[in-house]
Amino acid sequence: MIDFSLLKIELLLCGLIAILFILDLLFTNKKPLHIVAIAGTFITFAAALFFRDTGTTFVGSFISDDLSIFFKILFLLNAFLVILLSGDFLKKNPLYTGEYFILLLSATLGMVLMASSSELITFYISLELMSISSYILSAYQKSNPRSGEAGLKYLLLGAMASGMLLFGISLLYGAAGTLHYAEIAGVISAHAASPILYLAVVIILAAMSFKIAVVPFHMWVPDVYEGAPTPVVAFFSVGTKIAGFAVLMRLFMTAFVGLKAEWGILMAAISAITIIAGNLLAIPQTNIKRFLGYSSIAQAGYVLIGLAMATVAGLSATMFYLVAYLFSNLAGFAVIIIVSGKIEGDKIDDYKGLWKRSPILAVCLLISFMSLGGVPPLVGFFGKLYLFTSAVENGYVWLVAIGVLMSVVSIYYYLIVLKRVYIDPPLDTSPIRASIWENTALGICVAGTLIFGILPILFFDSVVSSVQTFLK
Amino acid sequence: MFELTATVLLCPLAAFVLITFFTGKSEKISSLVSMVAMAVSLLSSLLIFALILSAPGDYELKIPWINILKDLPIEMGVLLNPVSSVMLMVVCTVSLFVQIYSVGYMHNDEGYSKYYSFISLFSFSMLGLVIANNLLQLYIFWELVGLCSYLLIGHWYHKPDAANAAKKAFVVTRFGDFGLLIAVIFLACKTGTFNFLEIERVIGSGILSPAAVTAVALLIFCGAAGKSAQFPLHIWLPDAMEGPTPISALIHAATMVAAGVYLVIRTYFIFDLSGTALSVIAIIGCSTAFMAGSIAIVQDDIKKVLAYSTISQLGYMMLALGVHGYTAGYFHLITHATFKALLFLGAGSVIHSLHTNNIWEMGRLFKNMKVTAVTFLIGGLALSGVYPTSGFFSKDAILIQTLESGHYVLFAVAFLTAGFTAFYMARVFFVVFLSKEKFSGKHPHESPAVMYVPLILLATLAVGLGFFSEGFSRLIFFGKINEPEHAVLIPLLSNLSAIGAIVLAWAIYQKELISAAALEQRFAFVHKFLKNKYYIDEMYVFCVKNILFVVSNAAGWFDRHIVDGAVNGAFYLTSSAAGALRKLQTGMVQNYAVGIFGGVILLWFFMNMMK
Amino acid sequence: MIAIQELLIFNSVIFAIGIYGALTRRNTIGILMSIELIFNSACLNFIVFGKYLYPSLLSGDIFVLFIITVAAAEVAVALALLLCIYRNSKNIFIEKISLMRG
Amino acid sequence: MIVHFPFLSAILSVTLLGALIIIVLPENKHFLMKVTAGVTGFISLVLSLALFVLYDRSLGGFQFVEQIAWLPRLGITYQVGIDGIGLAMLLLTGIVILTGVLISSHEFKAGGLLGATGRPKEFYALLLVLVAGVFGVFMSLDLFFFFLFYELAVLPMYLLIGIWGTGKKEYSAMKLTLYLLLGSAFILIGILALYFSSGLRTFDWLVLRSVAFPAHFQNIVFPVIFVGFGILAGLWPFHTWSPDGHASAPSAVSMLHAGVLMKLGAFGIIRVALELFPIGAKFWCPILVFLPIVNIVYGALSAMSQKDLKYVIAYSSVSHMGIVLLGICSLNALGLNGAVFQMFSHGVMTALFFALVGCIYGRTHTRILNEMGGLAKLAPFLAVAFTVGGLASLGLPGTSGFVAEFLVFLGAFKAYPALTVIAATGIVITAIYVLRVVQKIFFASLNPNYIPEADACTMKDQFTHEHLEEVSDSGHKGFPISVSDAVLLEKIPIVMLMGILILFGIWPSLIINVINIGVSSIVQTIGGSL
Repeated sequence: MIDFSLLKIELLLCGLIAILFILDLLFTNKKPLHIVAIAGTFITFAAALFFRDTGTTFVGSFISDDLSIFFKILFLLNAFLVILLSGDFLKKNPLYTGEYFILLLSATLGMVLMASSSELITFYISLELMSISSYILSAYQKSNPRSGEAGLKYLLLGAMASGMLLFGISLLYGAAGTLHYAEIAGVISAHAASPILYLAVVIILAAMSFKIAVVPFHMWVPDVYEGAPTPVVAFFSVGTKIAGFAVLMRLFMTAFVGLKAEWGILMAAISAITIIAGNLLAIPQTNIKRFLGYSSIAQAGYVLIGLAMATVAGLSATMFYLVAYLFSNLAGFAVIIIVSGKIEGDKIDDYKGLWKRSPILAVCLLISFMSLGGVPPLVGFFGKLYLFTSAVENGYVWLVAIGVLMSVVSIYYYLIVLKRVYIDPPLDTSPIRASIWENTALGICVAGTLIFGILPILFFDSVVSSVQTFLK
Repeated sequence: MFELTATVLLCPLAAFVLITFFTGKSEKISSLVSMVAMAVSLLSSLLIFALILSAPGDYELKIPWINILKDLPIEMGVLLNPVSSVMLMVVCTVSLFVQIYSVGYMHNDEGYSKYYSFISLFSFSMLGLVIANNLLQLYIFWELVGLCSYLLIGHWYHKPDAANAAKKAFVVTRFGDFGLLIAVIFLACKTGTFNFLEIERVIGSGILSPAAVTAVALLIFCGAAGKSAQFPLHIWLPDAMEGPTPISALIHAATMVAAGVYLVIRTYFIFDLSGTALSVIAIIGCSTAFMAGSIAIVQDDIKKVLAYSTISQLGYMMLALGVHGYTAGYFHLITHATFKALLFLGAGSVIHSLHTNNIWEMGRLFKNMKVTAVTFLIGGLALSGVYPTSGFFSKDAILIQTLESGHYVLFAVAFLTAGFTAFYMARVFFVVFLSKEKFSGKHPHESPAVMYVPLILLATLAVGLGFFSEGFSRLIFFGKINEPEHAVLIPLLSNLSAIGAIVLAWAIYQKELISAAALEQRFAFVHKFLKNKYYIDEMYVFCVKNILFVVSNAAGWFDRHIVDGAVNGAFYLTSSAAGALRKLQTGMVQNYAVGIFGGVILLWFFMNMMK
Repeated sequence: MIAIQELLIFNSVIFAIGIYGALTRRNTIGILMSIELIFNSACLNFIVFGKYLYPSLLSGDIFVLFIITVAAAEVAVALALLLCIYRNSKNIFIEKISLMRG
Repeated sequence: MIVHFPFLSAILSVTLLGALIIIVLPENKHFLMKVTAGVTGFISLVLSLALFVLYDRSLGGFQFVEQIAWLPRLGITYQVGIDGIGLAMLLLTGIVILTGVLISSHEFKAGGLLGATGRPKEFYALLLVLVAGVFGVFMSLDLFFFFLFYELAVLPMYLLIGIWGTGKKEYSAMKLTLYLLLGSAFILIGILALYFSSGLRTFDWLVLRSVAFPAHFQNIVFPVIFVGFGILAGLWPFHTWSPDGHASAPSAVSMLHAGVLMKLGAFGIIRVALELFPIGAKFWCPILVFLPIVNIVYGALSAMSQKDLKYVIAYSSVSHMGIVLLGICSLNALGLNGAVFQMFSHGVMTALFFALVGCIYGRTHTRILNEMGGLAKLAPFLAVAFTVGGLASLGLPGTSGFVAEFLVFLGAFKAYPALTVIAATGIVITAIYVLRVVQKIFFASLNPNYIPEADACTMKDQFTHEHLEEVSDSGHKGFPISVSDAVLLEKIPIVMLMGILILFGIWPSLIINVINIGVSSIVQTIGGSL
């Protein structure tokens, strides 16, 4: 039987997409679309907060549990915030407004499904739903060669990764004879693992590493971030990454849980390299979006630490950090979206004297960057703290040492940007103002960064308990 | 008795506070406050002395200061005994006379009130030093008198020479203080107390090895040498003459510079245990006396002559202490305080009227300044050790003691130095007061009464004190009373030599029977050597320039370029690593794909490796 | 009947050729074709496994259907993008499409 | 008697509230901002004084403890309390913030040092946030909050130096921030190790203190924490952030930084490293003691070779912090008392110095020593104050510097006699450079670049604000500058600081009695002297 009650959020999203589609066809005035999108996403978001049915359906290929609900809330929040922030961009690129929302929401739908899939076909389809939508979104500004290039690069590399993923899944299928996570786990625990299984695991890990953008699978990130429209970048810098982690968490903690020792060390190695390379590469950047791309690579490296531990503490730390990342990163992007909407530039030098032009934006950027850099009492610090504690607990002191040292480096490059913002004189003193929607989004992000930083207790316990039930 | 001590101590302090914070605007009131305070102190100290005299002994008062450890109490306190009570009197007397004198000397000076406040502070510090019952307190006041010396030498701070001299005085004495500080800490750690009497008791029980005792004694002497301007730390004292002349009389002749000697006297129980330390003191004292005495012969600046003479006499005191002449050394300290203060004040009187320090720009002042000349003469005779002045008694006691202790070489040198002393004093006297006029356009006049009355009083003391020598030796002694031997030969010889030297000086400088220039020509090398003060200053300059500054510049350079270079290097390394990594990001999709597929292969190998 | 190993080796060779092509073709369309080879090697794997090891299971075959569909969609998007780029820069050589780097 | 009023939280909230009020004040109400900052500083000082008075000396230990569960799952509690050592530091912080605010409020006037940059609102807000962090560290009894406040104290420094600094301020600010964050990275690792190996999953300092960690663990973690905090305390060779940082920072920031922030490092070593790892301390201190020795002597030598006034003071801070660290390494009651007292004394002294440097720089527009000279004539008050500070710095009896240095040397001599003798040479070198500086600035003949204020009227028309700016970057350009003595707003804080130096020099027991309560419990933990 198909239990539709578990699919409320997905159905709502589909409905929203359909409504937008119809409205787009019916009306030439695209303005209401934005409102509808905002309202619809918010309703879905609220629904995700409200409906907490758990269970499985579609013959076990769709699962709704605390974990998936948690991630869904994040995806919807992400979509909601990005849609709030898209107004200015759409005003300037009004040609395909309907399509923009539809693609954005279908990518969100892909993410939502990814978090719930417990079977490889479902997972693959939802992954592609998210990916293909993202490709198109990246190339949204058709006339801008950079946007097109970003889309093409994303697509080609994404397709290669997908192909690889498929090859890995096929090997897994050969080795295990099933596509359900739980059954794979059963097979692995029953038999000694064959090399082919190991190969499958490695390939799948690599393919997912592409999605979460960790070294050396990260190289698409800076180019795509630079070329793609800023709201879109904000969207998938958070969404895609969280979706990737959601899948990694479910897949590796259920299907491959028997091989924990092997992939744990692999992930630890990847995270170490990522933290080092990502942080170093961010230093010489001159483009703010590219800069944030590298910074997000480094952040992914940190998140991977928790996953590599494969313990309750590690997974809860990962989830907590993802929340932290969502708020902090989106806060940063919100500022960039607002600023780049006014000054038509992505150079870091364009941010000179932002303090004088808009103190609020400057403070928000400061909070965002300091949180990303792991400075107390902001939420990023707690995220890092939990990650590091879980790593120390498992004996990965070297990893923590690297993480801590490189977070000093990360402060360095964040300060390079903040130096422009606060210390350098402005090139142009005209004040920068944001629309109400943009301010709302920014406010939510900054509030999240601050409140969850000061009172992490607000949701930390629920994270831990959801991980505990998940691991049972 | 301790109430009196409090009066002695607190009056000058109160004066300092009053002048600094309240009466600074009014010069008259300031000087009055200061002098009244000093007079009260003097009276109290006389009373204390009378009380001590009636019942000699150690009277101690302890006040806890810092409580950290039970077994190492840190206290302030008072120790009254004959030694300290005599010193109290000396300090109060000289200080009061100098203050009275300064009313005239510093008249119309810009920093008049400041001068009096510092002099009060100095008196307070010096008195605190004298009555200290423990080493720490002594060290504290020791540093404070150093500070006052610094401030008063630098009274005319706008003169670069004065500012330099002040700095030099402080820094050079600090070198000595360093030794004293180590000694204090060492003793405190080993004996568990700072208190003199207790240290004496503990050390007496033989807790320290002989080597440790010698080390401590030498470290203490190090401090004493700095303050009392013993070779090789004497270089600051001649420069200190940049300060006002009354200050030279008070601090750099009578009291502070004698503090080193006083310190050795206070801690004599340590020195007594170490023959090595005593020999070192004797040798250094003697060589200082000789060296300074010989330099004084060729000085042209009247205050410089007196300064070297002071160094020389302090050397005598140290020599006395080094040859177990405890009483003799201390007595010389006291007599020296009077006649040297007298000489300085006399010199000040001359300088005040002529506005020059150079003796070759003076001459025949006897005619204009009778009182000054006569008192100066008395002081000079006392310094030369001519009977019946006080200098005669104290200096001959030292000579006798040296001979008796069997240090014949030291005796010979000290004897020769006594001759030098007489010669240079006579030289100064003849050139300044008797020889023909060498100034023009100036009208020297006798100083006002506030200046010459102290001269007369001091001159009386300089003559009269000698007759107390026997009583003194019965009051102050170490171990057993050192009955002065009534040797006749040595006093006779020394007096004869002194008179001989005076006659020689008379012949050269008054009658010009022997040409000074010819002598200089004849002994050009010696003259140059003396004129350049044995090249010791040059040696210091060389050391400071080539060692200290080089080292400090090296440290500065090392810090900027090596330590900081490493920091900047790490930064550079990080940025260049980032730059190198950045090159991998070529912008070509296929290179990125190589990353992806290569990554898979790497992961696979890594996984197999870890398995 | 052909042994499963031979078939798997064949598939792997196709996979390898696909990767090689994707890494070396200058023409973007060539790269897309190579990627298609990668996809198809995976499809073949599913079919081979289904046929030889799990004849009773259908999930492998179903997966193949989905892969074909998705691949088609992906290629459609890719070609559209390429067209767009061609319009902008009259070029479909991949090494020329590298405005952004570093 | 324990008064049931949350004094400690009150201090924290007052400073944060002050910052908040300043933020919401309208942009142009400069005077109100200054007043708010001043009042905040004053209240916090009064509260610290109240604590100082109310602290029950007979009871000892931690008093005024407040506790609120924060994140029980992770064992994080908001827990503050104060012992003798913390009390001294609290008092110091109160003094320095008040004086710092007063000094900078004068500098914000038009044409003043900070006047050119302006933005008093942000300045004071950041300053107060920083101070809240400092207060927090001194009173935290939970390592997590300890660390949190520590970071809060360190980070505003970047902006404070970067925006209101002078010279190569961006380089200095960045270097300082990165260095200190590197230090806090070490500390974080140490704290995490502590958290896990205790097996209690708690950050509660009081609980952790009662845990006896295995010796080998202590031996591994102790140096990590020591170096981590040592970086902030200016431990050689991790000190180079300090000269650059201090030289670039505006006076009030230098005052706070050298006066209080560097003490956080030493305080952290005592609180975390020493008290939690007594065995590690016993093992490492005889080895690590070489670094403070280098600090003292090398810092003093470097100070001697400097040409820039602020660098001299900054290197002297390095040297003096060496004395603090030496006292800590001696691990006995005398040394530790001396170390804490030196922290207090050096804090006041260096605050005085930097305040004065600010005053002097504001008048001469140069910090190069050779370009000054003879200023005592024009600014006698500054000369006296600087001399008093210098004398405290060279450890002259009668100033608190002497008591502190003496106690440290006394304690250190018990533990390491030979090394202490080497360290004590520092006092001679200090005398040399301090007097050299005093002489170069104030004594000797007046530099022709400066004229009394009365003579300046005639030159006013040629001497405009542009000249001032031009001059301030690269010394003089031949314009005679009129120099006046300190004004009232400068005099008050300077007199306060001088008075404290002398008061505690004469009556050290006043505060040592309190410090000793804290120290004796540490000495008990360590188990006697070496």
